[in-house]
Amino acid sequence: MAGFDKVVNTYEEAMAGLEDGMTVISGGFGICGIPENLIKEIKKMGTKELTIVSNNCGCDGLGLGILLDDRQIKKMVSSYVGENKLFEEQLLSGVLEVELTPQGTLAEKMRAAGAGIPAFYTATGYGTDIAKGKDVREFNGRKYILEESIPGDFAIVKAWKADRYGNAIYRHTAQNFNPMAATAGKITVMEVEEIVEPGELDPAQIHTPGIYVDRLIQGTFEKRIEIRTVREG
Amino acid sequence: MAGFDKVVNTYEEAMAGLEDGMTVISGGFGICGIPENLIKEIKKMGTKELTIVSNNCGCDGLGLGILLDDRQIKKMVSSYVGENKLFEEQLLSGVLEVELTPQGTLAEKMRAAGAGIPAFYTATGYGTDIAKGKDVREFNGRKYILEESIPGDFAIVKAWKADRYGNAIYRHTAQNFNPMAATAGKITVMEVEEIVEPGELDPAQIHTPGIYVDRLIQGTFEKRIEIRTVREG
Amino acid sequence: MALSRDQMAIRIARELQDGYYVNLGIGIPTLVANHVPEGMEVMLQSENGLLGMGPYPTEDEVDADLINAGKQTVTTAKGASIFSSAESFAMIRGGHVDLTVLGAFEVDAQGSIASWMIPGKLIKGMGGAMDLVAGADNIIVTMTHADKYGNSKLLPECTLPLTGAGCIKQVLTDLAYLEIYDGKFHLVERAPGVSVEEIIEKTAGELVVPDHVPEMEF
Amino acid sequence: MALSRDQMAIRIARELQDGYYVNLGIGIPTLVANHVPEGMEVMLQSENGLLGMGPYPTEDEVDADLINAGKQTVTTAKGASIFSSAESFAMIRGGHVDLTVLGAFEVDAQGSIASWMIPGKLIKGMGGAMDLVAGADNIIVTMTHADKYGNSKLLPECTLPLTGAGCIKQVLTDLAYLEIYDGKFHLVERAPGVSVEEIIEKTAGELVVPDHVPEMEF
Repeated sequence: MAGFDKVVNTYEEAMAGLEDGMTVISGGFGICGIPENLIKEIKKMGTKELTIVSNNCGCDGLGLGILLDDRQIKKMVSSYVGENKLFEEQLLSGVLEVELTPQGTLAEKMRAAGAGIPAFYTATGYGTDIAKGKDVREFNGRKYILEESIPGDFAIVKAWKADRYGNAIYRHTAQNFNPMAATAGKITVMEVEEIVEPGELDPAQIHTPGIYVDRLIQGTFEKRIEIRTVREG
Repeated sequence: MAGFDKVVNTYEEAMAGLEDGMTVISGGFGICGIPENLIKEIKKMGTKELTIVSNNCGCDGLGLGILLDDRQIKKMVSSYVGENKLFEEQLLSGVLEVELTPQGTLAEKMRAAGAGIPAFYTATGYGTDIAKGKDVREFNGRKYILEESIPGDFAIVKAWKADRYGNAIYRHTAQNFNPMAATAGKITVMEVEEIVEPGELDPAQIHTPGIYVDRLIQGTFEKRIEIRTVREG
Repeated sequence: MALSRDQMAIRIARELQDGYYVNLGIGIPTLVANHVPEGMEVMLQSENGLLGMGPYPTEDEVDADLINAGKQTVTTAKGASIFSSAESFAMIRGGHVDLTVLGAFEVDAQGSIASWMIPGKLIKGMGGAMDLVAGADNIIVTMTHADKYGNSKLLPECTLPLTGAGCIKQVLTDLAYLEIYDGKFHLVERAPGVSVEEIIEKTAGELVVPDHVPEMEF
Repeated sequence: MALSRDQMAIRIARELQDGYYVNLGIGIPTLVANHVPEGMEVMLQSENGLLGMGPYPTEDEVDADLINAGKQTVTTAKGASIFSSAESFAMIRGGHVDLTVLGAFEVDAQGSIASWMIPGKLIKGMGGAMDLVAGADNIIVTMTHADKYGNSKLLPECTLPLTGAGCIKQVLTDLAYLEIYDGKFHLVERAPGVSVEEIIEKTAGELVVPDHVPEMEF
């Protein structure tokens, strides 16, 4: 690697340095736009005691759900985790800890981590269990709670195309949490469907500027569909 | 206007409802990407006692600077105001009030206003005059100050192209403060170089979704250059 | 007679206005999209990052990268925009969505809502519901008036963990359309053939009943 | 002899590393871009929303919509990206820029910097300077060691309104390269032919001088 070329050639290189007990921020919504192969690599590495920050925990046999088999996850920070039997078992048996976080607050916590904002006020969750132990403050007659950012040791994201410098674009709603996750890792690893040369993407149309990306790898993706709904053609 | 068609045909319609004493958030950096014609309309309307939130105050004869002639501005919230003689005079004579705000904090205050975040912590300005009277709080051993969002009665922005629904894209660095300003107005007025039909812009490449835009008008722009620097061809 | 699910959706659709940006929750709220009045345009916001949700795709159009907040495959409508989750919730939290329709387990006379968790059962998470109820000014909650045992879901105070406190002003049940203010439920309309007495009986929270309660017409 | 402006830029350029994202302030910092070592790539961040700033345009290329933070017309380099001011300062505040180089009026032994305001003269504003010094970990301040009257600009405590408190660790003046830690200036290098005595004399803040102070080579 020289200059701004972020490309690595193996998934081993992509996830090198991930250690037991680290916090990993992941992009994806449900199993849409998830870094499938980076997650598989974490499974292969067998890293344990991970805190995973991701809107969901995948589903059986795909996405973050596969890290449950060998009990690699100590704690999930998510807004919705209801798609996984093993998850339920580990939660009820106390093997797994879950910090439920409203979806918009979760997205903003990731953004804040990347943007050097340690905390922000939001009305979301005020007066609910989520607010327990959190600072409450009134602005213009309304009450808000203080939410802190969530920085990660690693961030793992999935984009559609990126140039070798890591300037990336996402495809359709596979964007979701990926742009914020990309900013929130000490080391951000991005996998994409296609790597192009710098200059091929329009500078004004980049979703994630390469400055946030440390390692870039091209992969192939299963892209399973969670709920296939169709209408008559 | 029916459905999502935001197009108005005159600048009178575009700025209708602006009243003395209101707060106006404006896009633009220097005189790049400023809503030239919306500002001219405010001058024509003669609205007074305005609070203007904008990174700069234009320059002599262009941009927000033209609102100084008839003392239409009561207060400027800006990060840099050093391009205007009349500005200096009015500031020194006490006609004009200025709230200097660090550039990144200003951008984030606009974004926060649009995003329902009443306040956020930032390290920017801690230990300086900017921090006076503001809450200080420590996170992970570092001190931060609490900055509040700035919502506007009106937001005036300039984009390159927008469809009739107000979905807009910006050209080069004329983007600057415009996307955040667009989210921060009770009424957001956007002027553009070209209005296209819905469906012509790629949904994944929209900079400002139409939900933020209340009125849209097509105009022609002087686009003066503040500092023309060139190299040998 | 109690409203059918479709009738509930039809009644809610009457609250739509031309040019509304609308977020529809899962279940009955989703059905509202089928009943947008003729000549009216609304745009559907899906909180995973899509404004301008179109119908389900045909078999040929199915794309794993284009889903809605319910994780179903969808399409984009003309004039749609796609963005990040942070931008999507900036829209929601910032109050830019004109109408939010969502289901609930319970609503109380203070306008608090419980919709995401039943202790003892598995906790699945609140998803975007807490953001939606905190961010929107105009929310319609839709649910059955009472549970299958006949217990009222319109309570003096919610018994389940809250999704939001004091944020709900309108409820449509299978029996009635109600507004909430001044710490009370106010009966506005009743389902065709449903008596005011039945509504009173099935409303545990304080209920204000005007002299005349019009029947909904379908 | 005191360094020329270009020599100062050359000395700073030696702190660059291949693949650095760099924000250069107005004045001497801007000149650093002319001295990027052979075979090394750096990418310039301009805080108005451009990462990958290219050279000034030719007459034909001049575009009012493409300027830098100094409001000069510029071009984009290969692999550039353009974004909003909020995104730009997210980058800066979030510590993603590898090196920031900026000018100052004064720096003190606690690492505080004054660079934006001289009371009595007109207040022009801090622009992005407060964000830059708060956001970056790696900052080099560049300025003359003393003002034209010979008064030191490296002080026990800044006298002018601060841009940032306790955030500066490196200063390059026309006389010396210094580090700041433990509440003291530490002399690291001196300009060719400039004596340690002259530097001691012109440094008002506490200065630690090692036994050997190498001369810079050009």
